[in-house]
Amino acid sequence: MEAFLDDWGLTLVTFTPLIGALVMMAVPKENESFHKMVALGTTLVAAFLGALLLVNFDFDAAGELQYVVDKSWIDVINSRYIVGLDGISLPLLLLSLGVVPLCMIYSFGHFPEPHNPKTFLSLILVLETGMLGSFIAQDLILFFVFFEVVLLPMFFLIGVWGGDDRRYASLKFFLYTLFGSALMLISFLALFFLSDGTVATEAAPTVNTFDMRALSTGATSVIARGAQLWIFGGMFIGFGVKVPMFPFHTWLPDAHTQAPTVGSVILAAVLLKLGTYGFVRIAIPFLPEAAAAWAPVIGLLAVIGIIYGALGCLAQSDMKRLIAFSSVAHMGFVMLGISTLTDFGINAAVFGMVSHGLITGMLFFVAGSMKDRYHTLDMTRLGGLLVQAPKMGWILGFASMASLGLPGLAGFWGEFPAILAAYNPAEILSANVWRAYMIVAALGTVLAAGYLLWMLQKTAFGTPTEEFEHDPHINDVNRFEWISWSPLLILIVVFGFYPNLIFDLTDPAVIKSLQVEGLGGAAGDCLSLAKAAGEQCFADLRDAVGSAAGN
Amino acid sequence: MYLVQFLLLSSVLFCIGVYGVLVRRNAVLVLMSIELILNAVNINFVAFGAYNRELGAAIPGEVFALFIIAVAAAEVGVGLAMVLTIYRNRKSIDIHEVDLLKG
Amino acid sequence: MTSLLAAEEASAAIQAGGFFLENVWIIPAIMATSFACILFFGKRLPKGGSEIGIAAVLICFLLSLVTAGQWISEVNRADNCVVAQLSEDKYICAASADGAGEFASAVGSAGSAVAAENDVLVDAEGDEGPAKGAGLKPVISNRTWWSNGGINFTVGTMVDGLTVALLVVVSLVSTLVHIYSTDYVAGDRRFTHYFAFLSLFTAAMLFFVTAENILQMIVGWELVGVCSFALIGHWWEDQSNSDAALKAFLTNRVGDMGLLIGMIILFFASGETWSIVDINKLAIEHTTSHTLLLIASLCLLAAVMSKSGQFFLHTWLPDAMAGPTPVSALIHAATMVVAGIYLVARLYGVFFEGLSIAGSSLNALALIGGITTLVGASLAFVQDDIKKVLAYSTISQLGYMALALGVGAWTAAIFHLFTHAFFKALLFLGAGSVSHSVHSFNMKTHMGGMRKFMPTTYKTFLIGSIALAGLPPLAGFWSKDEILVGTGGWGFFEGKPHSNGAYTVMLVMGMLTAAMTAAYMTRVMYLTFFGEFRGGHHDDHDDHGHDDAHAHHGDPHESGPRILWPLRILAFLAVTVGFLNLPPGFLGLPKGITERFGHYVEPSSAAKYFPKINHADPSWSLAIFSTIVVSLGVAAAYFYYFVRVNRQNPAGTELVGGPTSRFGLLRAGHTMLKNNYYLDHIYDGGAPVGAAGATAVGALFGVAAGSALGFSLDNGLDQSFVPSLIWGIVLGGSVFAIVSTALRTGVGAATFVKRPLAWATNWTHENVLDAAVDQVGIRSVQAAEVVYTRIDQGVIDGTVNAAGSGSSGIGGELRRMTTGKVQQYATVMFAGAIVLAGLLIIVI
Amino acid sequence: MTTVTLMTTALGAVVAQNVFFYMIAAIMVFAALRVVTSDNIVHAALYLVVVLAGVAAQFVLLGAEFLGVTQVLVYIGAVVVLFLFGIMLTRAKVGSEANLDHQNRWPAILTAVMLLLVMAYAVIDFAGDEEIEVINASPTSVQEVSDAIFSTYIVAFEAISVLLLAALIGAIVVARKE
Repeated sequence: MEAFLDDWGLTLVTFTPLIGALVMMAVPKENESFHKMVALGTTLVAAFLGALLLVNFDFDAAGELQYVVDKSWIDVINSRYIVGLDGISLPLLLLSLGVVPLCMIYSFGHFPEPHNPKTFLSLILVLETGMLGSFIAQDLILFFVFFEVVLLPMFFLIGVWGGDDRRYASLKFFLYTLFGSALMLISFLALFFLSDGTVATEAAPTVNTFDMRALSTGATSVIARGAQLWIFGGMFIGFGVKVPMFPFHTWLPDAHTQAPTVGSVILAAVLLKLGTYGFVRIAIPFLPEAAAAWAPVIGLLAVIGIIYGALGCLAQSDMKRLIAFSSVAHMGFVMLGISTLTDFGINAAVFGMVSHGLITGMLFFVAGSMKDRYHTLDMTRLGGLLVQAPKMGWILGFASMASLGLPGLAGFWGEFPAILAAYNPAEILSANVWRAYMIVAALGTVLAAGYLLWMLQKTAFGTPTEEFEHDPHINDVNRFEWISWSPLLILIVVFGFYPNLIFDLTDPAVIKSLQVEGLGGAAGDCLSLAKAAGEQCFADLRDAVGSAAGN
Repeated sequence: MYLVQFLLLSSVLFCIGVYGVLVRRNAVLVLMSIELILNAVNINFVAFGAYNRELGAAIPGEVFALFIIAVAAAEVGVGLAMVLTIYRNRKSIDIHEVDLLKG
Repeated sequence: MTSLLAAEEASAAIQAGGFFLENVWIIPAIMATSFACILFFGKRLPKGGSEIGIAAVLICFLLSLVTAGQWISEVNRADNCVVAQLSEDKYICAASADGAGEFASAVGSAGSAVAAENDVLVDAEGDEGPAKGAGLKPVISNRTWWSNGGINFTVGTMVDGLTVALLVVVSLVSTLVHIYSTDYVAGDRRFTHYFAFLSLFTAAMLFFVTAENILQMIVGWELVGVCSFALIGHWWEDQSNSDAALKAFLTNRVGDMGLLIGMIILFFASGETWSIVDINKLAIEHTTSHTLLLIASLCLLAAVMSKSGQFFLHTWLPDAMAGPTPVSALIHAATMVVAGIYLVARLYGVFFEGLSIAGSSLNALALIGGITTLVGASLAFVQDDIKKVLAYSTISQLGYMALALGVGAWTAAIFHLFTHAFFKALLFLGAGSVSHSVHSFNMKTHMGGMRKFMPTTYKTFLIGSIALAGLPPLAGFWSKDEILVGTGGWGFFEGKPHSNGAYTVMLVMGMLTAAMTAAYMTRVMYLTFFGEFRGGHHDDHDDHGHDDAHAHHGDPHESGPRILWPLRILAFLAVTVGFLNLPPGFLGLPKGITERFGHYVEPSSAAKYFPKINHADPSWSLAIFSTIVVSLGVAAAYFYYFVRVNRQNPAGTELVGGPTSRFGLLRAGHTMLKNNYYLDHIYDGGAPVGAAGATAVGALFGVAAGSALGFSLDNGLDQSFVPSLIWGIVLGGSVFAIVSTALRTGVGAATFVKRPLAWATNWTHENVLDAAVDQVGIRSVQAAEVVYTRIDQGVIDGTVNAAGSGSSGIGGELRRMTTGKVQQYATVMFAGAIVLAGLLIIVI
Repeated sequence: MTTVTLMTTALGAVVAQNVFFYMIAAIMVFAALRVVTSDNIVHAALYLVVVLAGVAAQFVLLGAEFLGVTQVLVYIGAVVVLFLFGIMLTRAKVGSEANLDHQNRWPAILTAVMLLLVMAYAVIDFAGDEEIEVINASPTSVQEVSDAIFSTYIVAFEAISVLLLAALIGAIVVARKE
């Protein structure tokens, strides 16, 4: 069993949804209950496999890749089918595996127009494969393929099942992300050609390689500084669009506002994490030197995003749009954590990803359910949710509190350690700059309380407006909603009380990812030198590796 | 002979094909331009195959070229069928008038 | 080398222990469980869950008493302890030394064992027999909570005298409030939720006071805040109530910003530890950089200001009166607002060193406290709402506590917190009892002459008032007197300033406040209980609103037993708790009776986490003088209300043709007070007023903080005077600027929520960023289209016109971009591919 | 002696091959240009034949004789005929026509030229002086090709078969009158 899981576990878990989608394609769409059953069943099987992976995961070696499969795939370009799971991937993988079945269940109760469960559900299954694959891929081309697989189903989910302005939103989402991925692909190719796999300390069969294990252990240390900066820049835009970081975020409010509820939830819970995951897994471990050079920009954009997103929220009258803007702010905290280039900050970022996934997903669920009942999310027309649907009102309040970073709930552990980490960034960065960022980010927490409570007051408090006062459709949380929401609610509390559930997993992996060990020494150590010395350290490393490779 | 000769020829054909695709109004002519592009690709395949003959690449190069010819045939078949249908419905095969994608 | 130590100045500390001290987590856990049980099962129970809450809080109270008992016995053990040193920082109680003989045998048996084992020598020789006594280290028990960067951070509990005192206060007041509430909110539609949140509120506060590290304190701090949010906004159907709740939460959130930053600075300044003991220890040992301590304590001060309602972040506190009265009692007496004071007391090492409290004559904490106490007292004069008087009174008394902490009178501050909890809870619950009867909080329109209708309430309220006013021998007198003594200012007059410094200004402020407190409480007494009843014909239930499930009309009546018994208990305590900390040497009482509170609560400096504080000598002259001052305050108000107003019109509330109508200056002052020094206008007023006000007050505060620092630094404690001064000004100014900006953008008050900043951002989003993106698309296609569409003349017109249209047109523009022409798409696509390919070539 | 002869023969062959290559290439480029510029749709189809034939010749030059033959059979024999059918069925004029192109072809020309520049740069940069050894190697035999198709590439081959079948059915379905 364990041997089987070692070899096939990850592959199975990733492609199970795809198999489900194929099965569904073979059956005519009139047979709705069959489709629902297959879709839910498939995701549950995948989730079960995920649970098996979790149980068999060696927690003492969370820093190492586990369940590694390394098979030849596209030999011509040395791209291999490499998958693996470590402490950074595992929480995100489980998050995806958990959120999708909940979305399925939820959608059974609220099917968006124009109905058609067959296509809708199979698109979600394809989407799931893409998301899962992105988190386990250990080969850049494989990663890129999965990364792009995500795009198309989402495009259709928004473009077909979305709101009034769905075409604009979906096209914007699609083109924006595609633009980013194109630059990302160029960076990947540049990495392939410029790096030297033979100097890596791990898995280095050839000079040119897409193997992420090799690239994150020194294969890139031969690349000239200038080229590193360019490559990082490409990835920065590619991942930054997905995150989304401040100037690249404009697709997000539109996509979220127009997407069907389930789409919004998946978008918020998982898709945005692909961007930050890319930073944590690829951009920084591969190119620590360039990361150090880019970090002030990342940090600046992150704090701008925090404040900007918060202020954007305050100006909204549409609830869903408000929550979308709050995502910009929250991902700002995640990016701030990442920009410190310390294990502290990156751990915080990974926690922030998970907690943001849970909490914002929850908020979108509630917003979607409110839309189903009120047929509007215009906050000037809403009010008194607590009177008409008290349970939903309390859940909204709970999720808002979690979102504003209340200690004891999951949101705090993403937000606070990120601020904490900003006080003390990696030595190579200027502490003063990050301390300034820290103060601005702390201000962001105040604003977060402002807009979320304001939203709560507008929608949940007070008495119902005349328009909806006697509306019989406004009922409390129904069965589907309970089933799909309660796991999220429970997890928000559990992670809030005992954050070590995640920190314990991510910490070894993050520490390892920052200790980039090349031939001439640990590149990660260069990060813990002062600026000039650090840069010199990278240069020395490059020379050492270069001469060693020459021999 | 140099490899680059063939590659350049292929590039030229490819670009001409692209130009045709971009500029022709008649759908049949667009399909022809696509044929140019496909043939350019085929030249590449075979040239690279011949270049890497030592590595045993000649056979795969040709096999893929063959496959592409087959695919091209299929593409022309379906493409012309669509053109015919459009023509039947609209009495025109001017691509400029086919703008169902308009937002 | 072992040394035997005098009880007074123990220089060694032994580890305390005991089941309840080590397992104190049970207490908050019980309340948290109670919260969950009430939330999930409360509605199905016959009494709506209140029985769970009361049972839980009673158990907590009993456990707190047990814990306190255990702590006291540990202190006693330490007092009678002969200390043996095991290692550098580890001592044990080698023997209990109640008598020389016992001691000798102890040395012979236990001591020798230790001596043999650890190579220690017990020096048992001495002229006065063996010296004895030791400090006590707090009981800490913890386990891993989270790990990051390879470091494990713990969660756990820390128990010392301070914790125990707070445990008792919180659980006792909470118990009484629970019982009181069963009557007060009976029949409320959210009865169950109310009790659930009471439980959570208590749990959060208990968690906060038992916190082992500052991170836990942050957690508890915020949880307390959110519970108060839920309870203040209990009747959220009314916009004004939810506004008040939002204001409370947001104002606190502003302070929390300071808390986060301050705590983070402490964390790093102390070498990455959260532990309270370690942070204090490092601060006291001067291992931590003084500059960082200064900044951290100023940041934390901002948090204290918001949480404990210190001037100028106090404005949420009166608004928080929108909540049910028992909640107000809980907030003001035991939970929410004392959290700030507790924070300072807990991290006293940081504040003591950071603000250089010892040896100076002015510092930010004392100054803020002093200003607050005056501001609060002056504002209490002009309120018509009885609860608001009490709210401002709380602000004023909290100012007292902050002042006490600021001048180094730590025990006095905590003792005042302790006594104040009882009499302020008493006053609030009394006010609630009155309003329960007249269905209003307005003293001028609905009260008067209540003495006749509610004798028990009257008597207890009177006791509370006297205690608050600080007349001997009630509780308030003792604690207030200690604070006044602790300023050391009286000693200055006597020519012997005590060595914490001579805070003469603080003494004057405190004295003024004492007089004012006495006067406004006299006013409240008159307006509520004397004169003629002014209610009755009013039937409008204005702000009492929801309390009255069983609304009685007609004459007011005395409340039921579930309301009166808590009042009686609290009245008893308000009379007696003052005796817990009699000044040393009072009436020649033996040492075992005086200063018990301080002895058991104040940590020993030998435990190394508490600074060495010099205690001021009690002074009979000061006590007599302050009593005279208080009496004068009472007398003045008595003359005004009981004599002149009553003579003019028994049903009147103010003197017609009184001073405020005769003197313009007084009238202006009155108006200013009525408007809360215009602070609220600054926070949520219009832009020009707000900006000007924010700048002015920010500058004021900056200068005040800066000069305060200047004073304290002037005493040669720190060389980097100028940078610190600048830091002070910058921090003060920026804190205020941020505060006011955040409040103005954030506070739910309908006036200023979505104003300039947010709108500007949104405008930027839609018209700059979003538009830029759209424009890139539009322009690139336009370039192609200018050529392409010459055939279709119609399209060209549209494109040109569309360029400058507003945000609503953007969607349309992008739609125009999507012409549907396949070849246009293809052109753009190829162009993009070329660019990307070119880039790739260049990069590689 | 023999070696010298061999060498000269080889040299001559290389020269001849180059000459052929450039001649055919020139013809192909010219014909291809006419395909995309001709204003007579039937002429365009006929020019396409020239290009395709040129491609077949290049294949032969590269030693892929079987492929060259297939090219002629499939393309010239089938595809072009199909095109002509298409032209007739859509009743395009057989003579010249003014509106076959957009009037404004500059963006397209620009795109194509830029594309050519980028590709040419990349190609020259990559394979500036790599030679193809055609002389000493014998042309690939049909047997080798078929062996490869039916062993290594059998899956792809089957997929192509299915694709062709699907295209066949699809074409019928799409073009069928209701």
